[in-house]
Amino acid sequence: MINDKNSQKIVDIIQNFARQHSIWVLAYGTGCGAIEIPPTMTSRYDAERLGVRGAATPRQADVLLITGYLTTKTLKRVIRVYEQMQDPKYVIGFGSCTINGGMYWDSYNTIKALDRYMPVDVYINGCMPRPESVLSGFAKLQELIQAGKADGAKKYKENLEWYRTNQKKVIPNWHMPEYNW
Amino acid sequence: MNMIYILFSLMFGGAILTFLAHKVSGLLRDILFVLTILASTVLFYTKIHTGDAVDFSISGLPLQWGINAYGRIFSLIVLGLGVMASFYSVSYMKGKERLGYFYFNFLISLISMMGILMSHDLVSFFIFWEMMTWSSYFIVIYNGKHVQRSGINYILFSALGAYAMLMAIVMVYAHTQSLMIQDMMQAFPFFPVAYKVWLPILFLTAFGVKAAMMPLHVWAPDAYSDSPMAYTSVFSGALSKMGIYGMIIVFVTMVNYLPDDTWFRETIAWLGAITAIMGTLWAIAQDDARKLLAWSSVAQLGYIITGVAVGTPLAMLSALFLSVMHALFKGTLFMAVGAIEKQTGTTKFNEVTGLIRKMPWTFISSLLAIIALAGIPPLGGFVGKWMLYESLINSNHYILVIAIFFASTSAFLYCYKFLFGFFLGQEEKEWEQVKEAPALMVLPMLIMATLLLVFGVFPGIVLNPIDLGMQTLGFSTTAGTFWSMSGLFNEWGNQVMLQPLVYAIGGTFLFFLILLTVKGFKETRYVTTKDISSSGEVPLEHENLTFSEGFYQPFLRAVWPVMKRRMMSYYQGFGQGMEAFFDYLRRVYSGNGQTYAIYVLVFVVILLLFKNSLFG
Amino acid sequence: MEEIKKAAIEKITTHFREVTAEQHNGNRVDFFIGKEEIPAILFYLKDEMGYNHLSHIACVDWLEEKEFEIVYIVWSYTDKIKIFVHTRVDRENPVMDNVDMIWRQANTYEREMKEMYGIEFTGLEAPEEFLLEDWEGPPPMRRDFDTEAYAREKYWERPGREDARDVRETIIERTGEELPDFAKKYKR
Amino acid sequence: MKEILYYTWGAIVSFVVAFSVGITYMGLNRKITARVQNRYGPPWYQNFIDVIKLSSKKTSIHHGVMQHMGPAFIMVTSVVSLLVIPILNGNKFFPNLNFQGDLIFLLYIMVFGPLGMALGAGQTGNPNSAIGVTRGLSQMAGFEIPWVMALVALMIQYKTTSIVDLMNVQVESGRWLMFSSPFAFLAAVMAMLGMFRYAPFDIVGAPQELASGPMSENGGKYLFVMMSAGSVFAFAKLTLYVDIFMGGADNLIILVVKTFALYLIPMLYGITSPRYRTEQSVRWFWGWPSFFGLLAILQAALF
Repeated sequence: MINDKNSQKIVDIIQNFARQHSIWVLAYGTGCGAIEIPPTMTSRYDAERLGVRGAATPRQADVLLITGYLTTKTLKRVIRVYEQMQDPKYVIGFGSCTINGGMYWDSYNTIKALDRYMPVDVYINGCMPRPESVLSGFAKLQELIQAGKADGAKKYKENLEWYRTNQKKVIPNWHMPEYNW
Repeated sequence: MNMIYILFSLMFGGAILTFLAHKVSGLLRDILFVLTILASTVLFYTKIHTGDAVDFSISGLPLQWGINAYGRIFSLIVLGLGVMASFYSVSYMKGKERLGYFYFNFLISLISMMGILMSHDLVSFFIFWEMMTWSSYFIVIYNGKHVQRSGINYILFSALGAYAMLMAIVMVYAHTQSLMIQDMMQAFPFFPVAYKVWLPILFLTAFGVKAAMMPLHVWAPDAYSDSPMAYTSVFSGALSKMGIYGMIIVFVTMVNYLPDDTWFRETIAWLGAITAIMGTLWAIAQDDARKLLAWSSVAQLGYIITGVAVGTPLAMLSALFLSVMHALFKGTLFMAVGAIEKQTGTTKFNEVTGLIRKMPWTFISSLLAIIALAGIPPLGGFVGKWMLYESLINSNHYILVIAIFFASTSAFLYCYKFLFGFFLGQEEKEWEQVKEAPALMVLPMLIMATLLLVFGVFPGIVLNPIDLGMQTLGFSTTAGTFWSMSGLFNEWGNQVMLQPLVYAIGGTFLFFLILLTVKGFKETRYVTTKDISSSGEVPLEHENLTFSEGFYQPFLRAVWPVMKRRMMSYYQGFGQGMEAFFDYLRRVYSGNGQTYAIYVLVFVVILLLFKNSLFG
Repeated sequence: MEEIKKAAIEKITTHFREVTAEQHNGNRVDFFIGKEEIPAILFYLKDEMGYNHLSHIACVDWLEEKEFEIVYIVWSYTDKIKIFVHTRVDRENPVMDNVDMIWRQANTYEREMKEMYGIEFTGLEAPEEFLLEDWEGPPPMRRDFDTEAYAREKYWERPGREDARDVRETIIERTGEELPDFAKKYKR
Repeated sequence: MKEILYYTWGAIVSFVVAFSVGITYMGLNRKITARVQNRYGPPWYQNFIDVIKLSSKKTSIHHGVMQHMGPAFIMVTSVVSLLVIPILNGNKFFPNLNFQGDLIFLLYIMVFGPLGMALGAGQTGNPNSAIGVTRGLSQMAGFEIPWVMALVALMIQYKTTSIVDLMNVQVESGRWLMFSSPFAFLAAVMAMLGMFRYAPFDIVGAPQELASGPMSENGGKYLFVMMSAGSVFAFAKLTLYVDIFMGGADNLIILVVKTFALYLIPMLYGITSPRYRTEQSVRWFWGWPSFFGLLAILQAALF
């Protein structure tokens, strides 16, 4: 029954709807952006009405929210966390530091473009982005999920070699469990 | 020649032959050891029937050995556990020293337990009792100098018990001029009141020591944990049950006839409950598996004592059923600890973790045993607990049932600690080479664990013999009364409810297990225990993140007011006080002749002064 | 306050010969001393004068003078005085005695300085990596380390920022402020 | 054979009912919490979406057999308690396996699942899981005391250990046990606060310090089964309370009304409370709730 094309379509619609409206966020609070998450979640902006909710561990999370600059030391952990998340998973880059390095453009240990190392589905720019922009970022992600275009995880899986080369360039001492989905 | 003689000569002969064979060859000794127990078990169950008895006399004392249905319940424990433990110990003790000594004492303690069950007179009962004490004492101190202290504790308390029993026997003999237990039972209602009160107290002291009843339990944790694990399964599983065996006789024959017996029953029942609570709390605080299980044994015996003391037919039934179950699960658990000790060399929770994939069979058997210990359906422990609660509620023991329930709930804490400490947690590189224990050690555990499951689903298998035994003790048959009508165990063995519930449990479990397995089968993958979500940090190979220090610190902080007073310190205080007192008394014997002369003079003067009142 | 400061200076100068003192406003006193005397003076400050609290150990890179300046800042709870003890070490061969037997927490600062400036502390405990993980370049806080060039070489840069103005240029334009000499190097 | 089918049917129907009601309650909990915090909050069906999303997760990981079986263990508890607890008066529509002594059976089967899940959590090797489990077990040792006291009071007063008997008592006398044994009800409700693990007793899975505790390594299908089991179990517990103290229910609507009224207690208490440490919560349960339990026993013994 599942193999039938039409019913598969219906299942897909339902699943996409569920994925769209239930977004469990693992806020990886790097940099200064972490302070923008509490107002986003609490009474004033209330992200929970969009189905956005905090997840405590990567195993339960759908979205990895990277809130600011990433030093190479942190990048290693973030990659690790990303690989521990379960499919389907999405990444939101938050703040200009993740886009082009922001004010840390000449720092000796801060990466300047997150999407070289991880597949980013949505970028939210600004330094810092206000909660409104965070919410619009979530809305954009929902749009992408609905359209089936939020396929960062698939990209990561297919181009793992390329990502690994980039990652290993900035992280010389690579001792991590293999990621072989 | 009577079969009972043959049984005892077979066992004694086997023991001596095993001891001698040790000098010849290790293999011969092992074979003889196992064969002795196997042969006597077969002989006991095929040739000796309920009601068999032999009369004989030694220098004019008429003695009688025989077996009744009540003794048979306990012979089930002794011989069953004996057979399992014998196979186990052959493998466990391999390569250790003084094995002739160990096997000899092992066999002697089995013989003496059988002797206790088969003695129909108080003299042979006492002799076998002492044999049991001494043989087990010799095994407790088998491990060398560092366990001397536990051995001394054990033998001191046992001696206290033995004196109490001896005194009681003399009292009985003085009054009835007979040493038969049967005569004592019949004569008891006609004893003077002082006898009626003191006899049970004396006997209960003797039996309470063996059953590790509060406040006579202080020897038990040390002695259980310090003897070799192969014997501890028998020690805790069967030998402690001899105390229960005696206790039940005391309660059935004596306490029933006490003028106003409620205080007596209540006191012992409460002692049992306090034993259960304190044993549980102390078990939670332990960091060594052997100590944990030892305290847990004390706690479990507390339930049984409560059941015995409450004394309604259902309570008695539950106490006997729990005795059998306790022998099974505690035997399994001690054997599992022994297996781990053999394979890794340690029994501390914080030293060894993550053995589940290395020792799967040990894990499965200890899992089943732990579920039974915790009293979770569908395993055997639940049936016993259920009957205990029912009986307590039906006999209006409000607070007692809560005390028992508290002990039983808190038991989950140490149950989890046991399983988690050894088998779960992160797999360590240090224990990568650990292999499953030898088949001879695993098989007995597995058999006993399976029996727990079988007895949990078909409790009638055990309840029927127990019911027969209780009829010997004067209870009317319990089949067909309220509790068997309850729907849980209707008509022993043909349960109405328990089996559907077991099917429901099994069915649901299987259904969801299959669901979990089939759903996304290809996309499910096993990851090592190092691959955990700890903020993206990868633990290095030598880093072990397992949580094993201070496991129940918050809980222990909450119960600490109860635990800070230890019984042992009272005994130590008592001992020091006695030492000081005798030290003071010693001054009387100054060694000076003139002082002694003054003593004699004073004595004569006192005699003269009170001549009239003393001799008049 | 002034008396206490005077007394402290007097005590130190009589006790240690090659020390120069410098008074500042407020509760601060500076001493300049050779690097061999550092443990001695810190011991003296702690044990004899009650400067129990080590606030900080700082390092200044005097590139032009080819020296590192290490500053120990200690504080007395009773006197309420901050004492700065300055010393200089050779930049080519920066070796220093470690003082974690006086204050255990000195270890943290020393490890940081070892990583960031490359100063070797004799007998430093736990010498594995501290803040920088897998660092392969030169000590990054040294002034001759060109962080921009390093970042450009190591981290991929998103194109499109080349014509973006430096925030400092905006400041100069707006306020007419002159950039200090050392900062001119970084001007785009 | 016919009987097995009959009970299986009952199990499936009651499971579906319990699942939907339980999940709705969880969603309403989130909504009401949001309203109390002056937020708009998620829609009431949010937890349905969450469950569907969890079930549609493509990949999942496990650390070994015990973790794989953990959710199945906890499901056993939920389903078997549903089977044993009578859902409606007179077993209409939902055939149940209730029997004399089922209260004691329930007390023990209720820990079967948590213990199995605890074993699964232990196998993950995550220290947070084990810490959460020890906290959960300690807290359980706390709240079981007033809960058992309340039950023992009722059992002694009515000389029965069967839920159906207790329900019949209420139906015959026309008085809910909630009113005739108020202290037992108080103790039991206070114990219920711990059973639901909402604040102030949510230290078990405190996300801020333990990363959701025992569940921190479970995702995807495992979390899906656990969440479903949790909601089913929540409904089962509420039904048990309604059966014992509120006279059961004649039809589903009354049952839903009664259970929701009961559910409001832990929910509202939780929204307005901070969090207790483990030993604090254990001592809390051994304080006033146990005192009320003792009063209940006194009442049962004296009157």
